[in-house]
Amino acid sequence: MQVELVRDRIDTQAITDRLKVGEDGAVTVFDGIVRNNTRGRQTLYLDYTAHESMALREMGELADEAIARFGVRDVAMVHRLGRLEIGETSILIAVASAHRGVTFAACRWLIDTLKKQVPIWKQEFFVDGAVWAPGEPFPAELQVVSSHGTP
Amino acid sequence: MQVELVRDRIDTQAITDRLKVGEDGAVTVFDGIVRNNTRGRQTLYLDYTAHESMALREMGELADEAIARFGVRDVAMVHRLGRLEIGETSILIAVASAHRGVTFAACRWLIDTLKKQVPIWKQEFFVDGAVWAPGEPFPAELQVVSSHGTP
Amino acid sequence: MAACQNRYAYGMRLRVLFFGVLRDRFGQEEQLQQFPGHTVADLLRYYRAVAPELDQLWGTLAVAVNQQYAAASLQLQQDDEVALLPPVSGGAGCVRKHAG
Amino acid sequence: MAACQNRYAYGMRLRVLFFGVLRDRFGQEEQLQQFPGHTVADLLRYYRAVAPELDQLWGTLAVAVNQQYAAASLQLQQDDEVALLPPVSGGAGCVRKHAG
Repeated sequence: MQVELVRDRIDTQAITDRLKVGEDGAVTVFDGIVRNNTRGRQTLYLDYTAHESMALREMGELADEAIARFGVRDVAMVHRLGRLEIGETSILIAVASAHRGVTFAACRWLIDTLKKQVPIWKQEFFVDGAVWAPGEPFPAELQVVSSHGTP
Repeated sequence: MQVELVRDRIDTQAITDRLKVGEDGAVTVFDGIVRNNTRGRQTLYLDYTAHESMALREMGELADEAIARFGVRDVAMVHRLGRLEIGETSILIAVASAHRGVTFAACRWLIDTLKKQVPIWKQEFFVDGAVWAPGEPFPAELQVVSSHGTP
Repeated sequence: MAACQNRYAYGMRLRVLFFGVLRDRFGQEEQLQQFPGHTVADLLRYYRAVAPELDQLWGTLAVAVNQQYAAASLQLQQDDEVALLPPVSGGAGCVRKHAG
Repeated sequence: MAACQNRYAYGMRLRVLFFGVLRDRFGQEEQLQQFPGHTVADLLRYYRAVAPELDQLWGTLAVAVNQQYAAASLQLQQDDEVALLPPVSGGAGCVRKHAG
Protein backbone atom coordinates (compact mmCIF):
# COMPACT_ATOMS: atom_id res chain seq x y z
CA MET A 1 0.00 0.00 0.00
CA GLN A 2 1.47 3.31 -1.11
CA VAL A 3 -0.01 6.45 0.47
CA GLU A 4 1.92 9.64 -0.08
CA LEU A 5 1.91 13.42 -0.27
CA VAL A 6 4.52 14.66 -2.72
CA ARG A 7 5.76 18.01 -4.03
CA ASP A 8 7.16 16.81 -7.35
CA ARG A 9 5.58 15.48 -10.51
CA ILE A 10 3.55 12.29 -9.97
CA ASP A 11 4.94 9.41 -12.04
CA THR A 12 1.85 7.41 -12.95
CA GLN A 13 3.76 4.67 -14.71
CA ALA A 14 6.16 4.07 -11.83
CA ILE A 15 3.35 3.98 -9.28
CA THR A 16 1.22 1.51 -11.23
CA ASP A 17 4.24 -0.64 -12.14
CA ARG A 18 5.18 -0.86 -8.47
CA LEU A 19 1.59 -1.73 -7.53
CA LYS A 20 1.10 -4.72 -9.86
CA VAL A 21 1.83 -8.32 -8.86
CA GLY A 22 1.39 -11.60 -10.69
CA GLU A 23 -2.10 -12.43 -9.51
CA ASP A 24 -3.54 -9.05 -10.62
CA GLY A 25 -5.65 -9.02 -13.76
CA ALA A 26 -6.85 -5.42 -13.61
CA VAL A 27 -5.69 -2.02 -12.48
CA THR A 28 -8.05 0.94 -12.54
CA VAL A 29 -6.37 4.32 -12.30
CA PHE A 30 -7.90 7.70 -11.58
CA ASP A 31 -5.72 10.60 -12.66
CA GLY A 32 -7.01 13.97 -11.46
CA ILE A 33 -5.52 16.81 -13.46
CA VAL A 34 -5.41 20.59 -13.26
CA ARG A 35 -7.93 22.10 -15.66
CA ASN A 36 -7.40 25.32 -17.55
CA ASN A 37 -10.65 26.76 -16.24
CA THR A 38 -12.62 26.89 -13.01
CA ARG A 39 -16.28 27.81 -12.95
CA GLY A 40 -15.82 29.49 -16.32
CA ARG A 41 -12.69 31.53 -15.42
CA GLN A 42 -9.30 30.84 -16.95
CA THR A 43 -6.98 29.29 -14.37
CA LEU A 44 -3.27 30.20 -14.33
CA TYR A 45 -2.19 27.60 -11.79
CA LEU A 46 -3.26 25.98 -8.52
CA ASP A 47 -1.69 25.70 -5.11
CA TYR A 48 -2.57 22.75 -2.85
CA THR A 49 -1.96 22.76 0.90
CA ALA A 50 -2.79 20.05 3.42
CA HIS A 51 -2.95 19.29 7.09
CA GLU A 52 -0.22 16.87 6.15
CA SER A 53 0.01 14.49 9.08
CA MET A 54 -3.76 14.23 9.26
CA ALA A 55 -4.20 13.88 5.49
CA LEU A 56 -1.74 10.99 5.42
CA ARG A 57 -3.58 9.27 8.25
CA GLU A 58 -6.95 9.76 6.56
CA MET A 59 -5.65 8.52 3.21
CA GLY A 60 -4.17 5.44 4.85
CA GLU A 61 -7.48 4.71 6.57
CA LEU A 62 -9.39 5.12 3.30
CA ALA A 63 -6.99 2.74 1.55
CA ASP A 64 -7.48 0.16 4.33
CA GLU A 65 -11.22 0.59 4.15
CA ALA A 66 -11.26 0.20 0.34
CA ILE A 67 -9.35 -3.07 0.62
CA ALA A 68 -11.70 -4.37 3.31
CA ARG A 69 -14.94 -3.11 1.75
CA PHE A 70 -14.34 -4.02 -1.90
CA GLY A 71 -11.95 -6.93 -1.46
CA VAL A 72 -9.34 -5.44 -3.78
CA ARG A 73 -5.75 -6.57 -3.39
CA ASP A 74 -3.91 -3.25 -3.08
CA VAL A 75 -4.24 0.51 -3.45
CA ALA A 76 -1.88 3.38 -4.22
CA MET A 77 -2.93 6.97 -3.44
CA VAL A 78 -0.62 9.89 -4.09
CA HIS A 79 -1.61 13.55 -3.79
CA ARG A 80 0.64 16.37 -4.87
CA LEU A 81 0.96 19.62 -2.89
CA GLY A 82 2.31 23.06 -3.76
CA ARG A 83 2.04 24.84 -7.08
CA LEU A 84 0.63 22.82 -9.99
CA GLU A 85 0.43 23.91 -13.61
CA ILE A 86 -2.39 23.19 -16.07
CA GLY A 87 -2.39 19.54 -17.18
CA GLU A 88 -0.38 18.26 -14.23
CA THR A 89 -1.63 15.43 -12.04
CA SER A 90 -2.85 16.48 -8.61
CA ILE A 91 -4.09 13.09 -7.44
CA LEU A 92 -3.39 9.57 -8.56
CA ILE A 93 -5.39 6.63 -7.26
CA ALA A 94 -4.60 3.14 -8.55
CA VAL A 95 -6.43 -0.03 -7.48
CA ALA A 96 -5.22 -3.52 -8.38
CA SER A 97 -7.02 -6.83 -8.10
CA ALA A 98 -7.64 -10.10 -9.90
CA HIS A 99 -10.94 -8.90 -11.40
CA ARG A 100 -11.96 -5.59 -12.85
CA GLY A 101 -15.35 -4.88 -11.30
CA VAL A 102 -14.08 -4.24 -7.81
CA THR A 103 -11.18 -2.11 -9.05
CA PHE A 104 -13.60 0.31 -10.70
CA ALA A 105 -15.86 0.45 -7.64
CA ALA A 106 -13.02 0.93 -5.15
CA CYS A 107 -11.27 3.57 -7.25
CA ARG A 108 -14.48 5.57 -7.62
CA TRP A 109 -15.23 5.32 -3.91
CA LEU A 110 -11.71 6.43 -2.99
CA ILE A 111 -11.74 9.61 -5.08
CA ASP A 112 -15.30 10.49 -4.02
CA THR A 113 -14.45 10.00 -0.33
CA LEU A 114 -11.08 11.72 -0.51
CA LYS A 115 -12.72 14.81 -1.96
CA LYS A 116 -15.11 15.03 1.00
CA GLN A 117 -12.90 14.31 3.96
CA VAL A 118 -9.16 14.34 3.38
CA PRO A 119 -7.86 17.69 4.69
CA ILE A 120 -6.37 19.21 1.54
CA TRP A 121 -7.24 22.64 0.14
CA LYS A 122 -6.82 24.21 -3.24
CA GLN A 123 -6.14 27.86 -3.99
CA GLU A 124 -6.94 28.89 -7.56
CA PHE A 125 -4.87 31.61 -9.20
CA PHE A 126 -6.45 33.69 -11.95
CA VAL A 127 -5.10 36.60 -13.92
CA ASP A 128 -6.90 38.98 -11.54
CA GLY A 129 -6.34 37.32 -8.17
CA ALA A 130 -6.68 34.12 -6.18
CA VAL A 131 -9.51 32.33 -4.39
CA TRP A 132 -9.78 29.28 -2.18
CA ALA A 133 -11.88 26.68 -3.96
CA PRO A 134 -15.27 26.38 -2.25
CA GLY A 135 -14.79 22.70 -1.46
CA GLU A 136 -17.22 19.86 -0.91
CA PRO A 137 -19.44 20.08 2.18
CA PHE A 138 -18.25 17.77 4.95
CA PRO A 139 -20.31 14.66 5.64
CA ALA A 140 -22.75 15.56 8.43
CA GLU A 141 -20.95 13.41 10.99
CA LEU A 142 -17.69 15.32 10.52
CA GLN A 143 -19.13 18.83 10.54
CA VAL A 144 -18.89 20.37 13.99
CA VAL A 145 -21.46 23.11 13.85
CA SER A 146 -25.12 22.22 13.56
CA SER A 147 -27.07 23.75 10.73
CA HIS A 148 -28.74 26.36 12.97
CA GLY A 149 -25.31 27.80 13.50
CA THR A 150 -24.29 27.25 17.15
CA PRO A 151 -21.71 24.65 18.02
CA MET B 1 -9.11 9.47 -30.51
CA GLN B 2 -6.44 6.79 -30.44
CA VAL B 3 -7.53 3.25 -31.38
CA GLU B 4 -4.74 0.78 -32.00
CA LEU B 5 -3.61 -2.82 -32.10
CA VAL B 6 0.08 -3.11 -31.22
CA ARG B 7 2.66 -5.87 -30.88
CA ASP B 8 5.03 -4.10 -28.50
CA ARG B 9 4.78 -3.04 -24.88
CA ILE B 10 1.93 -0.59 -24.20
CA ASP B 11 3.25 2.69 -22.80
CA THR B 12 0.50 3.82 -20.43
CA GLN B 13 2.16 7.10 -19.57
CA ALA B 14 2.68 8.14 -23.19
CA ILE B 15 -0.90 7.26 -24.13
CA THR B 16 -2.47 9.17 -21.25
CA ASP B 17 -0.12 12.14 -21.69
CA ARG B 18 -1.08 12.36 -25.36
CA LEU B 19 -4.77 12.12 -24.46
CA LYS B 20 -4.94 15.02 -21.98
CA VAL B 21 -5.81 18.57 -22.93
CA GLY B 22 -6.25 21.74 -20.87
CA GLU B 23 -9.97 21.45 -20.23
CA ASP B 24 -9.71 17.91 -18.84
CA GLY B 25 -10.03 17.48 -15.09
CA ALA B 26 -10.11 13.70 -14.93
CA VAL B 27 -8.69 10.70 -16.71
CA THR B 28 -9.82 7.20 -15.78
CA VAL B 29 -7.58 4.43 -17.00
CA PHE B 30 -8.24 0.71 -17.15
CA ASP B 31 -5.10 -1.38 -17.42
CA GLY B 32 -5.79 -5.06 -18.09
CA ILE B 33 -2.83 -7.23 -17.23
CA VAL B 34 -1.77 -10.81 -17.71
CA ARG B 35 -2.36 -12.81 -14.54
CA ASN B 36 -0.13 -15.60 -13.33
CA ASN B 37 -3.07 -18.00 -13.09
CA THR B 38 -6.19 -18.89 -15.03
CA ARG B 39 -9.04 -20.81 -13.43
CA GLY B 40 -6.59 -22.02 -10.82
CA ARG B 41 -3.82 -23.18 -13.19
CA GLN B 42 -0.45 -21.46 -13.36
CA THR B 43 -0.14 -19.51 -16.61
CA LEU B 44 3.22 -19.36 -18.43
CA TYR B 45 2.23 -16.74 -21.00
CA LEU B 46 -0.63 -15.73 -23.29
CA ASP B 47 -0.96 -15.24 -27.00
CA TYR B 48 -3.56 -12.83 -28.39
CA THR B 49 -4.77 -12.94 -31.98
CA ALA B 50 -7.40 -10.77 -33.64
CA HIS B 51 -9.42 -10.35 -36.76
CA GLU B 52 -7.39 -7.19 -37.03
CA SER B 53 -9.22 -5.06 -39.57
CA MET B 54 -12.55 -5.88 -37.95
CA ALA B 55 -11.27 -5.39 -34.40
CA LEU B 56 -9.99 -1.92 -35.27
CA ARG B 57 -13.33 -0.99 -36.81
CA GLU B 58 -15.23 -2.32 -33.79
CA MET B 59 -12.94 -0.50 -31.34
CA GLY B 60 -13.33 2.75 -33.26
CA GLU B 61 -17.11 2.40 -33.19
CA LEU B 62 -17.09 1.69 -29.46
CA ALA B 63 -14.94 4.78 -28.85
CA ASP B 64 -17.35 6.92 -30.89
CA GLU B 65 -20.30 5.47 -29.04
CA ALA B 66 -18.69 6.09 -25.62
CA ILE B 67 -18.13 9.75 -26.52
CA ALA B 68 -21.72 10.15 -27.71
CA ARG B 69 -23.36 8.15 -24.93
CA PHE B 70 -21.43 9.43 -21.91
CA GLY B 71 -20.43 12.87 -23.21
CA VAL B 72 -16.75 12.34 -22.46
CA ARG B 73 -14.22 14.39 -24.41
CA ASP B 74 -11.88 11.71 -25.73
CA VAL B 75 -10.94 8.05 -25.53
CA ALA B 76 -7.79 6.01 -26.15
CA MET B 77 -8.03 2.23 -26.62
CA VAL B 78 -4.97 0.12 -27.31
CA HIS B 79 -4.92 -3.68 -27.37
CA ARG B 80 -1.73 -5.67 -27.65
CA LEU B 81 -1.46 -8.84 -29.77
CA GLY B 82 1.05 -11.69 -29.86
CA ARG B 83 2.85 -13.23 -26.92
CA LEU B 84 2.43 -11.49 -23.55
CA GLU B 85 4.24 -12.33 -20.35
CA ILE B 86 2.80 -12.28 -16.82
CA GLY B 87 2.29 -8.71 -15.58
CA GLU B 88 2.26 -7.12 -19.03
CA THR B 89 -0.60 -4.91 -20.19
CA SER B 90 -2.91 -6.51 -22.74
CA ILE B 91 -5.45 -3.69 -22.96
CA LEU B 92 -5.33 -0.04 -22.03
CA ILE B 93 -8.43 2.13 -22.06
CA ALA B 94 -8.16 5.78 -21.04
CA VAL B 95 -11.07 8.23 -20.93
CA ALA B 96 -10.62 11.99 -20.45
CA SER B 97 -13.18 14.63 -19.63
CA ALA B 98 -13.78 17.70 -17.51
CA HIS B 99 -15.52 15.74 -14.73
CA ARG B 100 -14.77 12.38 -13.23
CA GLY B 101 -18.16 10.63 -13.05
CA VAL B 102 -18.52 10.13 -16.80
CA THR B 103 -14.91 9.00 -17.19
CA PHE B 104 -15.51 6.10 -14.78
CA ALA B 105 -18.79 5.14 -16.45
CA ALA B 106 -17.42 5.30 -20.01
CA CYS B 107 -14.23 3.41 -19.14
CA ARG B 108 -16.20 0.63 -17.47
CA TRP B 109 -18.63 0.39 -20.38
CA LEU B 110 -15.77 0.24 -22.90
CA ILE B 111 -13.94 -2.67 -21.27
CA ASP B 112 -17.18 -4.58 -20.62
CA THR B 113 -18.32 -4.14 -24.23
CA LEU B 114 -14.90 -4.83 -25.75
CA LYS B 115 -14.75 -8.14 -23.93
CA LYS B 116 -18.06 -9.23 -25.46
CA GLN B 117 -17.77 -8.15 -29.05
CA VAL B 118 -14.35 -7.08 -30.27
CA PRO B 119 -12.91 -10.03 -32.25
CA ILE B 120 -9.78 -10.83 -30.27
CA TRP B 121 -8.90 -14.26 -28.86
CA LYS B 122 -6.55 -15.40 -26.18
CA GLN B 123 -4.61 -18.64 -26.07
CA GLU B 124 -3.35 -19.62 -22.64
CA PHE B 125 -0.10 -21.52 -22.31
CA PHE B 126 0.42 -23.76 -19.30
CA VAL B 127 3.26 -26.04 -18.36
CA ASP B 128 1.31 -29.01 -19.79
CA GLY B 129 -0.21 -27.49 -22.91
CA ALA B 130 -2.29 -24.64 -24.32
CA VAL B 131 -6.00 -23.86 -24.46
CA TRP B 132 -8.11 -21.17 -26.10
CA ALA B 133 -9.78 -19.13 -23.37
CA PRO B 134 -13.51 -19.92 -23.27
CA GLY B 135 -14.48 -16.31 -23.96
CA GLU B 136 -17.59 -14.33 -23.14
CA PRO B 137 -20.82 -15.40 -24.87
CA PHE B 138 -21.75 -13.06 -27.70
CA PRO B 139 -24.68 -10.72 -27.15
CA ALA B 140 -27.75 -12.49 -28.57
CA GLU B 141 -28.03 -10.09 -31.52
CA LEU B 142 -24.52 -10.98 -32.73
CA GLN B 143 -24.76 -14.74 -32.33
CA VAL B 144 -25.71 -16.39 -35.59
CA VAL B 145 -27.02 -19.74 -34.49
CA SER B 146 -30.25 -19.95 -32.52
CA SER B 147 -30.17 -21.78 -29.23
CA HIS B 148 -31.89 -24.92 -30.60
CA GLY B 149 -28.86 -25.35 -32.80
CA THR B 150 -29.84 -24.78 -36.43
CA PRO B 151 -28.73 -21.62 -38.18
CA MET C 1 -32.30 -19.90 -67.43
CA ALA C 2 -30.69 -21.15 -64.26
CA ALA C 3 -27.74 -18.83 -64.85
CA CYS C 4 -30.14 -15.86 -65.01
CA GLN C 5 -31.76 -16.67 -61.69
CA ASN C 6 -28.48 -17.01 -59.93
CA ARG C 7 -25.21 -15.61 -61.22
CA TYR C 8 -23.38 -18.19 -59.16
CA ALA C 9 -25.31 -21.28 -60.15
CA TYR C 10 -22.10 -23.25 -59.95
CA GLY C 11 -21.22 -21.81 -56.58
CA MET C 12 -19.41 -18.66 -55.52
CA ARG C 13 -15.89 -17.92 -54.49
CA LEU C 14 -15.48 -17.05 -50.79
CA ARG C 15 -12.52 -16.38 -48.56
CA VAL C 16 -13.22 -17.93 -45.18
CA LEU C 17 -11.22 -16.93 -42.09
CA PHE C 18 -11.08 -18.98 -38.90
CA PHE C 19 -10.30 -17.68 -35.43
CA GLY C 20 -9.69 -18.94 -31.93
CA VAL C 21 -10.32 -22.62 -31.38
CA LEU C 22 -11.54 -23.02 -35.00
CA ARG C 23 -7.96 -22.52 -36.17
CA ASP C 24 -6.95 -25.77 -34.51
CA ARG C 25 -9.40 -27.58 -36.80
CA PHE C 26 -9.45 -25.52 -40.02
CA GLY C 27 -6.26 -23.46 -40.08
CA GLN C 28 -6.19 -19.71 -40.55
CA GLU C 29 -8.24 -19.50 -43.73
CA GLU C 30 -9.39 -21.26 -46.82
CA GLN C 31 -10.61 -20.24 -50.24
CA LEU C 32 -13.90 -21.85 -51.28
CA GLN C 33 -13.99 -21.84 -55.08
CA GLN C 34 -17.55 -22.98 -55.66
CA PHE C 35 -19.57 -22.69 -52.48
CA PRO C 36 -23.02 -24.05 -53.39
CA GLY C 37 -25.06 -22.14 -50.76
CA HIS C 38 -26.39 -18.58 -50.57
CA THR C 39 -26.50 -17.32 -47.00
CA VAL C 40 -24.41 -17.11 -43.85
CA ALA C 41 -26.57 -19.90 -42.44
CA ASP C 42 -25.75 -22.11 -45.43
CA LEU C 43 -22.04 -21.58 -44.89
CA LEU C 44 -22.30 -22.43 -41.20
CA ARG C 45 -24.25 -25.60 -42.02
CA TYR C 46 -21.53 -26.54 -44.47
CA TYR C 47 -18.73 -26.31 -41.90
CA ARG C 48 -20.82 -27.92 -39.23
CA ALA C 49 -21.28 -30.94 -41.49
CA VAL C 50 -17.50 -31.03 -41.98
CA ALA C 51 -16.75 -30.93 -38.25
CA PRO C 52 -19.75 -32.14 -36.26
CA GLU C 53 -17.37 -33.12 -33.43
CA LEU C 54 -17.06 -29.43 -32.47
CA ASP C 55 -20.60 -29.91 -31.23
CA GLN C 56 -21.75 -27.13 -28.86
CA LEU C 57 -19.28 -24.65 -30.30
CA TRP C 58 -21.50 -24.30 -33.39
CA GLY C 59 -24.22 -22.82 -31.21
CA THR C 60 -21.98 -20.06 -29.87
CA LEU C 61 -20.47 -18.54 -33.02
CA ALA C 62 -20.82 -15.14 -34.61
CA VAL C 63 -20.02 -14.55 -38.28
CA ALA C 64 -18.54 -11.45 -39.86
CA VAL C 65 -18.90 -10.73 -43.56
CA ASN C 66 -16.40 -8.16 -44.82
CA GLN C 67 -15.52 -7.17 -41.22
CA GLN C 68 -19.10 -6.63 -40.07
CA TYR C 69 -21.19 -8.88 -37.85
CA ALA C 70 -23.75 -10.59 -40.06
CA ALA C 71 -27.15 -12.20 -39.51
CA ALA C 72 -27.79 -15.84 -40.48
CA SER C 73 -30.04 -14.69 -43.31
CA LEU C 74 -27.47 -12.42 -44.99
CA GLN C 75 -26.97 -13.25 -48.69
CA LEU C 76 -23.34 -13.87 -49.52
CA GLN C 77 -21.73 -12.33 -52.60
CA GLN C 78 -18.90 -13.48 -54.86
CA ASP C 79 -15.51 -12.80 -53.21
CA ASP C 80 -16.92 -12.01 -49.79
CA GLU C 81 -14.58 -12.41 -46.83
CA VAL C 82 -16.42 -14.47 -44.23
CA ALA C 83 -14.99 -14.89 -40.74
CA LEU C 84 -16.15 -17.55 -38.29
CA LEU C 85 -15.80 -16.15 -34.79
CA PRO C 86 -15.90 -18.15 -31.53
CA PRO C 87 -16.79 -16.21 -28.36
CA VAL C 88 -14.13 -13.52 -27.98
CA SER C 89 -11.65 -13.35 -25.12
CA GLY C 90 -9.73 -10.13 -25.60
CA GLY C 91 -9.22 -7.53 -22.91
CA ALA C 92 -7.84 -8.29 -19.48
CA GLY C 93 -6.82 -11.51 -17.83
CA CYS C 94 -10.03 -11.76 -15.84
CA VAL C 95 -12.53 -14.08 -17.47
CA ARG C 96 -15.51 -15.08 -15.40
CA LYS C 97 -15.56 -18.73 -14.49
CA HIS C 98 -18.13 -20.25 -16.80
CA ALA C 99 -18.06 -23.49 -18.69
CA GLY C 100 -15.93 -23.50 -21.83
CA MET D 1 -11.09 23.63 45.37
CA ALA D 2 -11.55 25.14 41.91
CA ALA D 3 -8.11 23.78 40.95
CA CYS D 4 -9.24 20.26 41.89
CA GLN D 5 -12.34 20.44 39.75
CA ASN D 6 -10.37 21.68 36.74
CA ARG D 7 -6.65 21.26 36.31
CA TYR D 8 -6.67 24.19 33.91
CA ALA D 9 -8.69 26.66 35.92
CA TYR D 10 -6.59 29.45 34.47
CA GLY D 11 -7.02 28.14 30.94
CA MET D 12 -5.08 25.63 28.93
CA ARG D 13 -2.36 25.84 26.34
CA LEU D 14 -3.47 24.89 22.79
CA ARG D 15 -1.82 24.94 19.42
CA VAL D 16 -4.38 26.03 16.86
CA LEU D 17 -3.85 25.41 13.12
CA PHE D 18 -5.77 27.20 10.38
CA PHE D 19 -6.34 25.94 6.85
CA GLY D 20 -7.81 27.09 3.57
CA VAL D 21 -9.61 30.40 3.64
CA LEU D 22 -9.09 30.68 7.43
CA ARG D 23 -5.39 31.27 6.78
CA ASP D 24 -6.20 34.58 5.09
CA ARG D 25 -7.73 35.76 8.38
CA PHE D 26 -5.72 33.98 11.10
CA GLY D 27 -2.41 32.93 9.53
CA GLN D 28 -1.08 29.39 9.66
CA GLU D 29 -1.30 28.84 13.40
CA GLU D 30 -1.35 30.39 16.80
CA GLN D 31 -0.52 29.28 20.32
CA LEU D 32 -3.28 29.95 22.85
CA GLN D 33 -1.60 30.18 26.29
CA GLN D 34 -4.66 30.28 28.52
CA PHE D 35 -7.74 29.24 26.61
CA PRO D 36 -10.61 29.62 29.09
CA GLY D 37 -13.02 27.06 27.57
CA HIS D 38 -13.22 23.26 27.71
CA THR D 39 -14.60 21.79 24.51
CA VAL D 40 -14.22 21.97 20.76
CA ALA D 41 -17.48 23.93 20.70
CA ASP D 42 -16.04 26.48 23.16
CA LEU D 43 -13.01 26.99 20.91
CA LEU D 44 -15.15 27.48 17.82
CA ARG D 45 -17.31 30.01 19.67
CA TYR D 46 -14.16 31.84 20.70
CA TYR D 47 -12.92 32.24 17.10
CA ARG D 48 -16.35 32.99 15.81
CA ALA D 49 -16.56 35.92 18.22
CA VAL D 50 -13.16 37.13 16.95
CA ALA D 51 -14.19 36.99 13.29
CA PRO D 52 -17.99 37.14 12.99
CA GLU D 53 -17.55 38.57 9.47
CA LEU D 54 -16.68 35.08 8.21
CA ASP D 55 -20.37 34.47 8.76
CA GLN D 56 -21.67 31.32 7.00
CA LEU D 57 -18.21 29.74 6.95
CA TRP D 58 -18.59 28.99 10.68
CA GLY D 59 -21.47 26.67 9.89
CA THR D 60 -19.42 24.56 7.48
CA LEU D 61 -16.27 23.74 9.47
CA ALA D 62 -14.88 20.51 10.80
CA VAL D 63 -12.36 20.40 13.63
CA ALA D 64 -9.52 17.95 14.12
CA VAL D 65 -7.89 17.41 17.50
CA ASN D 66 -4.50 15.75 17.25
CA GLN D 67 -5.13 14.83 13.60
CA GLN D 68 -8.51 13.21 14.19
CA TYR D 69 -11.93 14.62 13.35
CA ALA D 70 -13.56 15.69 16.63
CA ALA D 71 -17.13 16.22 17.80
CA ALA D 72 -18.24 19.57 19.22
CA SER D 73 -18.53 18.05 22.69
CA LEU D 74 -14.95 16.71 22.80
CA GLN D 75 -13.05 17.87 25.92
CA LEU D 76 -9.80 19.56 25.04
CA GLN D 77 -6.57 18.74 26.92
CA GLN D 78 -3.48 20.77 27.70
CA ASP D 79 -1.19 20.99 24.62
CA ASP D 80 -3.73 19.60 22.19
CA GLU D 81 -3.24 20.45 18.54
CA VAL D 82 -6.55 21.75 17.23
CA ALA D 83 -7.09 22.31 13.51
CA LEU D 84 -9.94 24.38 12.07
CA LEU D 85 -10.87 22.90 8.71
CA PRO D 86 -13.00 24.56 6.03
CA PRO D 87 -14.65 22.25 3.47
CA VAL D 88 -11.85 20.41 1.72
CA SER D 89 -11.02 20.76 -1.97
CA GLY D 90 -8.28 18.26 -2.65
CA GLY D 91 -8.38 15.73 -5.44
CA ALA D 92 -9.00 16.56 -9.05
CA GLY D 93 -9.73 19.82 -10.79
CA CYS D 94 -13.40 19.02 -11.08
CA VAL D 95 -15.41 20.70 -8.35
CA ARG D 96 -19.17 20.62 -8.72
CA LYS D 97 -20.65 24.00 -9.39
CA HIS D 98 -22.18 24.94 -6.08
CA ALA D 99 -22.19 28.27 -4.33
CA GLY D 100 -18.93 29.20 -2.63
